[in-house]
Amino acid sequence: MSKSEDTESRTHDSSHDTKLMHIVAHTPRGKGILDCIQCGRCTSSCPMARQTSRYNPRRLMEMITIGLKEEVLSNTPWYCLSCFTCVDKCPQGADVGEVIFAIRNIAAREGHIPPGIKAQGGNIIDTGKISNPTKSILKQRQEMGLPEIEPSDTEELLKILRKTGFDKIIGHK
Amino acid sequence: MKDSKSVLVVGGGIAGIQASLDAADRGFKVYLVEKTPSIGGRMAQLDKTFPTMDCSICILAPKMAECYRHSNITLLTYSEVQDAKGSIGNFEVAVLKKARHVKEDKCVGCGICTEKCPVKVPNEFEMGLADRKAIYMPFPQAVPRLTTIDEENCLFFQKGTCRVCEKLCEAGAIDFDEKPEEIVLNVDAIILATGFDVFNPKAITAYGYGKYKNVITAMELERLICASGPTDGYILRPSDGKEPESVVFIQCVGSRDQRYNPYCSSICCKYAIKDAVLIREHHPEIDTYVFYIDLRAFGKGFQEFANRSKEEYGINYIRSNPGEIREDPITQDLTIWYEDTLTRTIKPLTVGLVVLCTASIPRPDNKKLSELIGVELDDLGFFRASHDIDHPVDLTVPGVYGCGFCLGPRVGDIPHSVMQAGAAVARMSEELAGMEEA
Amino acid sequence: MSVGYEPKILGFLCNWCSYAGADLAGVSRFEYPPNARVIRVMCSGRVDPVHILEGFKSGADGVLVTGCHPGDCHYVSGNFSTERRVEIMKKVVNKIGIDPERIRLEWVSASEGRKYAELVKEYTDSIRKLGPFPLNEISDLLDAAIGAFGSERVRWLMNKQLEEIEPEKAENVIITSIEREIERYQLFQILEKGNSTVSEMAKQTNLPSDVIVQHLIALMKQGTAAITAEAEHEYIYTLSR
Amino acid sequence: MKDEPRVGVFVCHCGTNIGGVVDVPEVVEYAKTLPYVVYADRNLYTCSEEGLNNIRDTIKEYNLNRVVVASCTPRTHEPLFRVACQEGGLNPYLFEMANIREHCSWVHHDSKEATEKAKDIVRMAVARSLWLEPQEEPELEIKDSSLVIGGGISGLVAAISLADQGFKVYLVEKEAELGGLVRQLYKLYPTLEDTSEILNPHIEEAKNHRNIEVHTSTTIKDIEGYVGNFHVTAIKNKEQIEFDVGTIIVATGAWNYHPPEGNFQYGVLDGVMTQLELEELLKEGKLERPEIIVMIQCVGSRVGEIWSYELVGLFHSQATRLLSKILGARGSEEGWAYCSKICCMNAIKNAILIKEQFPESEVTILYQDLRTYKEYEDFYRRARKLEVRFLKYIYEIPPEISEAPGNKLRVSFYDPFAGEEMSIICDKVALSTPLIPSKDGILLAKKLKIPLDQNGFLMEAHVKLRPIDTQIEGIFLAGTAAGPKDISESIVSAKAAAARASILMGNKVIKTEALTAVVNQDLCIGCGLCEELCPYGAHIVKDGKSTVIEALCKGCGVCVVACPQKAISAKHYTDDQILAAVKNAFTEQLT
Repeated sequence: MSKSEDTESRTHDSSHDTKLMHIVAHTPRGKGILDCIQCGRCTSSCPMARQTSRYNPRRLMEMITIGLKEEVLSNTPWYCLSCFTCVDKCPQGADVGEVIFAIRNIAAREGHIPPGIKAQGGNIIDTGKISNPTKSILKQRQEMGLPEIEPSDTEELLKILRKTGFDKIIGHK
Repeated sequence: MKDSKSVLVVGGGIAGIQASLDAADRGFKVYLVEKTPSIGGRMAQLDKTFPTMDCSICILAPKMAECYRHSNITLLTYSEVQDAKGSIGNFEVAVLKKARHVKEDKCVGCGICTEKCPVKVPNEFEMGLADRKAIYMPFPQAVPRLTTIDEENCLFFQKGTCRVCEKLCEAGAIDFDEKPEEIVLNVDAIILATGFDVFNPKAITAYGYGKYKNVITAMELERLICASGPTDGYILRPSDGKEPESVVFIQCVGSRDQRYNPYCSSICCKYAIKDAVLIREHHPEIDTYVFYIDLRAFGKGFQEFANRSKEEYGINYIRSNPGEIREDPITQDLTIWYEDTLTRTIKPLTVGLVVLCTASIPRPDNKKLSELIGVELDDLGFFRASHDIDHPVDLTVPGVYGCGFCLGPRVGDIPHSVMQAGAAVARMSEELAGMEEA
Repeated sequence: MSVGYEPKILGFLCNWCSYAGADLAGVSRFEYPPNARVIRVMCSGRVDPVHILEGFKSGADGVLVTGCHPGDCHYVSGNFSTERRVEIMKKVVNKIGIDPERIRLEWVSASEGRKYAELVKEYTDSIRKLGPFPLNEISDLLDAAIGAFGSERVRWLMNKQLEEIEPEKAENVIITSIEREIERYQLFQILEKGNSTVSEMAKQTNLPSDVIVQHLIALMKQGTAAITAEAEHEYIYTLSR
Repeated sequence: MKDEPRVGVFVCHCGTNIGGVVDVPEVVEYAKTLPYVVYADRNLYTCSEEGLNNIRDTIKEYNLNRVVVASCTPRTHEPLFRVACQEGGLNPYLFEMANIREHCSWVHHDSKEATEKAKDIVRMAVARSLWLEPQEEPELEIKDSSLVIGGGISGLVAAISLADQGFKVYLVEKEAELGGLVRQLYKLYPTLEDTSEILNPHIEEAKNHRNIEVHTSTTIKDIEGYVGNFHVTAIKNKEQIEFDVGTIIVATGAWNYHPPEGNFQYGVLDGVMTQLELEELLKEGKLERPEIIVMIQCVGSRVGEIWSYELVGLFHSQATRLLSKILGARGSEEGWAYCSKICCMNAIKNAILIKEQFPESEVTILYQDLRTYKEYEDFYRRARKLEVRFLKYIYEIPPEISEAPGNKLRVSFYDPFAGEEMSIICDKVALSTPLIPSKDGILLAKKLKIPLDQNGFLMEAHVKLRPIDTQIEGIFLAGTAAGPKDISESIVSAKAAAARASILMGNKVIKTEALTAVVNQDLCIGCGLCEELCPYGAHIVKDGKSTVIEALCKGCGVCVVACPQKAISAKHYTDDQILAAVKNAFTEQLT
């Protein structure tokens, strides 16, 4: 294999942050990063990785290790479905899914939340649901004679979200 | 040294054989205890040994015969250690000689009894890929060369009928009344060489061992490619007896795995390379793939062998630990989902036969022996050396030594087992000579 | 091919691998044709080309030499010596009218009982196709070859490592030299029976007279032959005693 | 034939194994017709007590001087029948076996054909037996002293083991100090003990052992003789010393490879050093603050050279090339094909030491394959927990080192796992270089006729089952002279070498091979072909004649076939004996 065959390759010099691995390792859910030996079992069994080449949990672990902070904190970690197949399969107990939560947390704190995810967060605050039925679905329900959807009781949830600063993290007004 | 010194060697694989021969040549009276009917151990089951491709049984059989003939060695096969007490210079060990129901001094090893015995049982030596009878010789080169009746399967012992072997044996060697016998040995030292077991990959359900017929272990493959094995050395799939178009080896099945065995078994990469080369030598039309994490071709000649396997034999090496294997219910071909970690591509590969390179694990017997003799086991279940670097073959009780795989994977190859055997004999000779002086 | 002809095979088996392989064929009860008679030697490297040729003289139609696989030799490198000798021999015997297939070298390990059985079967069939060894037709030549392969020069050539010469060239030199030695032995045998002339010798051996003269000059230089008389424009050669 | 042969033939039924197929009585009758056969009979089991007694008694009764047993394979039963012959007062080498079971009754089903073949086999055996001669297994005395060459950890351990067992040991070391390469190490993996804690007690013990004579600053000048009786000449501080020993242990160790100048900027940029040089800094406490350190594995090893195992054999013609490679290692571009096996653990060890001392340090290990075999996998894990960074590079794209601003170094490489090129700005780069053969090892091998492997390490008699023995009897290998090993493995091999040597010396005498080659001195012209061909160095040409050192000869017979003068014969496998069988293979030519 040579560099030229590899379409994804880019040159990094000072753009990597070698501290990233240590930072992630010291977060509550991120210590698995130190266990990874890049065997590829997680990606081999990841249902999402089979769907899109944009998401590769093993590569994400490597990117953390070499400190490609920008890419690590970009959209990539948000592809994870949190099915935890990777955690079940990892022979080293590197808890890949957990590490992904760790970097999502870091990303969120640094303001790297993709707009779609923010919108979902807003929905939870507003309605208690990640996503709300669209107008066409509501119309279909009506036609089928189904009852109207009752709004959820979000009072308790809102207390928690405010207390933890969730609304601020996602920039909810 | 006085010529009255004696040693008990537990385990008749290559390490135990070498320890016995070295000790016997050194003037010790040796009792070699082996729990199966024949000495030979794992090495007898191998087809070739890496990286020189020596035929395994060819180089082992002369040593086995030497053990049998050596005037200083008493072979106690089909025997197990029952009890042990005492200390260096004066161990008292009780050995149970199981009843094999065939008289050692009468049986000529002709094998007529095995032909006519009506009971078929999976053959352990052939890893269950062939059958043996209830009266059997474990393998053609077995030492001692005599048959054994396996009580658990013999019709006479189970149902009180048959006795065909007794009628046919012209040498009059069959003895249904034989009883187990306990022998008490007085020895100056003990050498443990219990070897290793093979991890059962059923635990890793995603690979489908036990469920898919064409997923086999490397030990099973070893019998498949052996010219004197159940398929006469032809690579035939268990599902349909046909030659597969491609064979995949998967490394680190149950080893380098925190849930099963955290250590590296040390031998799997090397034997996979060897087996892949053997397959390509016999069947150049079969594609071979080796899935690995780190290709551990360390040790004399191995890296060179790995290079050659790639360039001369065209073995495909893929750096990946595959996620799962699925069987096509019609063709019984197997599809492996994997990520090539060097090109970062995720794809399926469909092949005819998958070989799981399973971890080598401690034998359960170690626990019993450790309790009887008082030697410690390490966290993994292998015998603990009294010092990892300085006293690698001394166990934690003076006068007890270890060699071979029962000390853990160590360097995990035959030459190192042979060296450890010699080292154990040297340590024993040093310490006993020291006692004599004192 | 004569009706009901059964080929006779002579086998040389090394003690450590091939004889053990044949034993395993027995232990495994692999049936094979009863045409081979085998001789156990410690190493295939002990098999002398003369033994092989004497085998033909004693009635063998084919000679099978088996040893350990390369790298497995109990004596480190004995099988490499055998390989070289047999390779050269096959080329030489081909030139004197013996089908090289009548000499076969194979590697059989102690675990290859099946291979041994198959080999004997296959080789017996292969020799059966070739038919009986033409002992009567070439018995003089065979004797000359036995003499030549026992000679100082040939034994030296067959075994000395000629490092300075390229392997292929070296082999050509060796084979040609052995051929010459056989020719010389042919003449020697004729003279052993009695005095002779160049033309008589040419008639008996089918060799060109100039070649015969060259050999005679060489034999005279050695002191092996001498001119003792002259008859009808020709010299009469005699063996010096 | 020197004496008038009186042959007894015993044909075995082996129950029905032979008797069921071969017509045994017919074979017996046939045997009776053969010349010189004065007795022929059959047994149900010749190998039974009864059968063996029968042989013993018949020898006496019929005054037999040859015995032929027609039964099974000589590979398993010859020793047994030989003992029976001996008990009957016959030299065991006047016994011959005809294998009519494995080679006949078990592989042929047609009774008639099998019987004919059995007759032929018996005839061949009888024919051969007529030419047999009695043989003796000569005994050779073994001096109970040993020479250990090399005073590193392996030499020390081997010497102490032998000395503890009561043998006299001469320990020869060319340097002024004992300890060898290990002395340069700081700590040992995986226990991270100080090297001195392991090494110094061995040095002290060797120096003070009453059975060990330590000779430092001493080099071997010459070794003559053979197993049991080697005469050693050595030079100690310009003075010649001499002694006799029964066995030799070669523990000449290995060298650490130094990359040629400029390779990975070694010797060009400050801060680029070998792993061993980094360890020396650690040992001397010269690493004073947290630093960024990059370690590069496989520098000078695993170089893509391919070689074939079929070439394994006699490599003396290559010794010169290997020597120039080693001596030129400090200035040549060549590296080594093999994996040096210890470098991964060694790098991890140093990484752990650095991280434990300065947790703020950044340590990155660039590897091709991480070979932390056996329980060392745990050691690898331990380093990862200490936040040592492990990154892979691929062979085709080796890391590049350049200067970076502020007296720093830049290591640029391609990370295939991420598919990214990247670079690390660091303070130091440590190059993990392999153990390579030592010059002393190669020169000694030439002197002792021990073959070298393709890389220049000393070759074992058999790489699998005789990893300590050499092809030369009485000479054994310990430690890294035979190839890279870590300390624990070296200790195992040194103990094993001591065991093998102690067997010879403990027995005081060895029986040597009876079936050796013999040179007829009248015919030999001293051409030296036998000396050239013999894999065991058993032929020595002196004063224009070759002689066989029986202690070394294994009786393969390769020299017999080669000898241009036909001056060599092989005991028990003479031309007469083989040709007798050849001539009787198909027709009777017994006289």
